[in-house]
Amino acid sequence: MRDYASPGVAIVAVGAILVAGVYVLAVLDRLLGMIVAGTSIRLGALLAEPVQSGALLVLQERRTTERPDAAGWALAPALFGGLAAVALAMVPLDRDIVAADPATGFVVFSAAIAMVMIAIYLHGWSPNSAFALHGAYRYGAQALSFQIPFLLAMLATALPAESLSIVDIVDAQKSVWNVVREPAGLPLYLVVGVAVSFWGPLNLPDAADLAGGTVVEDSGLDRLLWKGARAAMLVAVAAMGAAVFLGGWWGPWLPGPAWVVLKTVALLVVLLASGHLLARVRIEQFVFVSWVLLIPLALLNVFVSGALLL
Amino acid sequence: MNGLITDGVFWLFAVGSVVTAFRVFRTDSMMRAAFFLLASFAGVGGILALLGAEFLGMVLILMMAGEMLVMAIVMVMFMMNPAGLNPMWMVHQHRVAVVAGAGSFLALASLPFVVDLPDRPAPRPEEATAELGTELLGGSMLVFQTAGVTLLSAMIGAVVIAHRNGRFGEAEQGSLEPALEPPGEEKG
Amino acid sequence: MARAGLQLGLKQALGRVAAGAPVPVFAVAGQGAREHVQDLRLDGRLRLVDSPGAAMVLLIAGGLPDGLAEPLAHLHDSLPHPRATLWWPLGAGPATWPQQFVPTIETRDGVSETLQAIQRELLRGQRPGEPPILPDEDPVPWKGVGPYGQGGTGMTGGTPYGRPMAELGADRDGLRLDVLPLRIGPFFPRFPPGLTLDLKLAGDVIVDVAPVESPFAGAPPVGVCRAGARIFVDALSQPVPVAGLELARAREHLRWLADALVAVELGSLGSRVLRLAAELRTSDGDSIRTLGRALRRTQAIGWATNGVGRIPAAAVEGLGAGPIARAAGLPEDERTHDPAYSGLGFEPIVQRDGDAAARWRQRLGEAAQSLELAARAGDRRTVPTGSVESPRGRLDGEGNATARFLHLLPGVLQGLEWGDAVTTLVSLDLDFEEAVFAETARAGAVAS
Amino acid sequence: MILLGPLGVALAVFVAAIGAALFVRLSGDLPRRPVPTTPERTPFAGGETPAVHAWNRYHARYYVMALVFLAFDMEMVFMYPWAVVFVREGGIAFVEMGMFITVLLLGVLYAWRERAFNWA
Repeated sequence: MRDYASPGVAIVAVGAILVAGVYVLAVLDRLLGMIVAGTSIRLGALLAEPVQSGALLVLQERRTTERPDAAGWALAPALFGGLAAVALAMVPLDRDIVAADPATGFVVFSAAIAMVMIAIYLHGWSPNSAFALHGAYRYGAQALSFQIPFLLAMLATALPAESLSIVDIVDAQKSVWNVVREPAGLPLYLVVGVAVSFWGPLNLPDAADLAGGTVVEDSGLDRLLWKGARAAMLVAVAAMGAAVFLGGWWGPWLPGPAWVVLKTVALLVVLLASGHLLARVRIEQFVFVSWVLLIPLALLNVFVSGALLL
Repeated sequence: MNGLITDGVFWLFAVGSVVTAFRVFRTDSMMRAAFFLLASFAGVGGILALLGAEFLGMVLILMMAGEMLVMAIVMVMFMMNPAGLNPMWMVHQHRVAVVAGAGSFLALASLPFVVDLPDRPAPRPEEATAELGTELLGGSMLVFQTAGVTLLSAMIGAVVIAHRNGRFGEAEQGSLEPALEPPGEEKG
Repeated sequence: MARAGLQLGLKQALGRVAAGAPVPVFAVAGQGAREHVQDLRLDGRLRLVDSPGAAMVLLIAGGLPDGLAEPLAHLHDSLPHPRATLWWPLGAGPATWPQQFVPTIETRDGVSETLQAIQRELLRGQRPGEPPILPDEDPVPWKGVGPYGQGGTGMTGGTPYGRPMAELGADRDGLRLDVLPLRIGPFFPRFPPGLTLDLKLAGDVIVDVAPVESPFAGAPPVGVCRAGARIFVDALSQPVPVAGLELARAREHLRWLADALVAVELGSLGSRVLRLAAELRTSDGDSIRTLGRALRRTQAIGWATNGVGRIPAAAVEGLGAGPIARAAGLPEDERTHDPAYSGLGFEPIVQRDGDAAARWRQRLGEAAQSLELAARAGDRRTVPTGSVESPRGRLDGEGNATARFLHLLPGVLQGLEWGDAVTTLVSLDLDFEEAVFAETARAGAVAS
Repeated sequence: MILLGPLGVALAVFVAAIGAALFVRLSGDLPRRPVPTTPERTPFAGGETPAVHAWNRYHARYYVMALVFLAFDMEMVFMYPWAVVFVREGGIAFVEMGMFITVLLLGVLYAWRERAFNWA
């Protein structure tokens, strides 16, 4: 039987890490924005802002539209958050510190990523509002395009481990990290990671040209939960990237969990920076590039890393 | 205690699957129908995982998420009143459907009673995946390559049937419209 | 009882924390307010949001012509509770204020401080949230009609829940699917203030579009002319310093760029550009060239705009469409006729492609060129000839480039995906305000 | 829970997160507030009101790509077990997968040439 924590401990731990991760992400994102904008940075305000804005959203009332799909609207952010939590639960902090390490952890993570598209489509569909609906369909196109490169980019990391368990995959990176073994793996994973939580250049469903897209009708807690779930997903993607590509807990001097946190934050900075340094991609272009460039590249990556192993 | 929880989770998945599957036909909204079906499949995936087929269960959920999204998109695209703003009846040929459904349920449900099931413990999940891999890869190439060619024909078929503006121009150009009385009129 | 007390206590505690948050503001820019509203982006004490759902305060800046009262009321009612409205007159008279909004708050000292005070009072319960303005009436009576009282009959008939459903329409793809009629504006954040479009969308592609006559155009001015456009309107009737005119042009182009960057999700870079625009000097040519390189690296001039919204030169020839025409390769520029520019070595910059990327490059190039001209101009003054090259093209008493270009808009936008359509619209830099004041200037000149 | 193992824990985390989110959302609705008026419930369109419901037979311009995806997605079912036994099986697995993928890439190539990845 594989490693896992007791359910109560797992729920509390994942919840705490999730909230902390979302907070760190909010601060980092704002900090990067300020650096790019060239504004002077006041540390106190920077650290307090996410909490203050969150409290403000709690106090605002929820909005509704003329004839929404109320159940779908309620479920979408919760589902998104639940998927982010499951994805995060798969990431080991150390060889024996992990919320859950199923033998098919890899597939569980992928399934969570796949279900995200349902959550976002549902969220865009539910308010019965034109901009939200366009956002939902854009994410449909985006998700169906990045799904396969994403699975393939991750799959290559399972080859050396001969296992679909995340702990085994990290364990197999003791001597060489996967980022070295698979030259195209991490860049592909990062591109797709940005797409999964639709950040920055791939923020197509909640884009500025749709005045917020799927989130356009949300206010108050709806907005807070949605933004929170989206940030949590990005944290989960970064953490998983750190585990399967950057060797997870492996590293000199520091204890394992510290390395995981460091690597996750490093990946987060890269993912967030893309949001401030790259213009939004056009959806048609993204679909085309995904199929014609990213999928063949991902397949090639699987083969090269496979050939290197033999 | 453990057995009780496992049983509880099983019944949760089982009843949930049946209820959501039933809801597929009793909702007015195409989007809800598609996602109820997804929920039903997710329940089946959960049961598979409970039975020790972890990989199959998870892969089922992974696949169905994409599949049901495509289904929702296509259903909303082509069905009248896709959001069910006006009430409607999702079932056609009601009586035939009831008979066929009840019949296939009974046939499938009788299987455990007529088949001689093996009486050995299931392999551990990680071994199950590896066994599946060996089964697919080992011995004969036929399994894999048949699957490959089947999927290729599915892809080409989908493009040929669904796509209109290919590299040789519009699909209707020079083609014959099916007419009530032959010969058809040339279009385009 | 205890639960209610706990709730109240929690609410108060949260209110104290939330009071310090940047105020989420949905800003409506009327006449004379565009730059002021834009500059609010640089203020860390508030946050401009794209939809009323995200806002706490509705900020109405500048003068608003008649005919906008109802859209404004709809916006107001779309804000979640607790909400407030703030009027920032910026020189507009009280007569322009829509009467439904009384009682309202006018700015006292700084607008940011006022906004913060409003937020604090709202969150602490010291100020009641504003009730809805519009009466609680359904647009179409529907309750109790149809088999379930939902207002509809059959599969797609009637007005279920108060609205009909979209109907089938032809499409370039040959499929007969629904065409969604949609009217967007006049306060859609990516559109220039006052632009309303009647759209027909098949999926996310525009099959038909018609601009609705803007309440901003054709009506007499209700506020003061905004600072950035002032000098160009003045140049119609009186000599103005070339250096000042060119500096204003560069500034206008940069201000346009700041908005355009927000539309491609580069808001933080947009803030940097905005700050550069506010403090622009004739020696800043290098900053603009650096900016151009940054825009290419960020792919704002690149994958976001390349090949989008191509407008051929033939379509805009003789229209005086300014940067739009020059981006398509037409060297049309009123400044070539102005004797004040003759000794400055002025030569219009042109691009070839005529797409959105070309228009971005064009405006950047013109901004840099304007700074050079301003540096060389000394104390030269323009000669009023009845027409001026504004940052948007030829400006004369009849109107501006936007007014003349508007009828081409359907041809440009048809067949574009929504995102591409917005990119195209943003790259056109439409402006309804300029023409209003140009007409007034002409009327004033005739009267005197 | 012990019998359910790590997947059971994942399920517990999933259910707990969804439950927490729904609970927070519901508790935000207390105390009950007056029902919003019709104008308060207008979907956003820049100040204008919509003429029809936004829900419509939406022309997803990428429907051909979606169909190609369905086929390509199935390939992943075969890839996972393959990845696990790859090192064990060695060269034969490499060759088999090579052929499999080449066949599938032919499909992508065909769809690309037929412009199936462009907006219909």
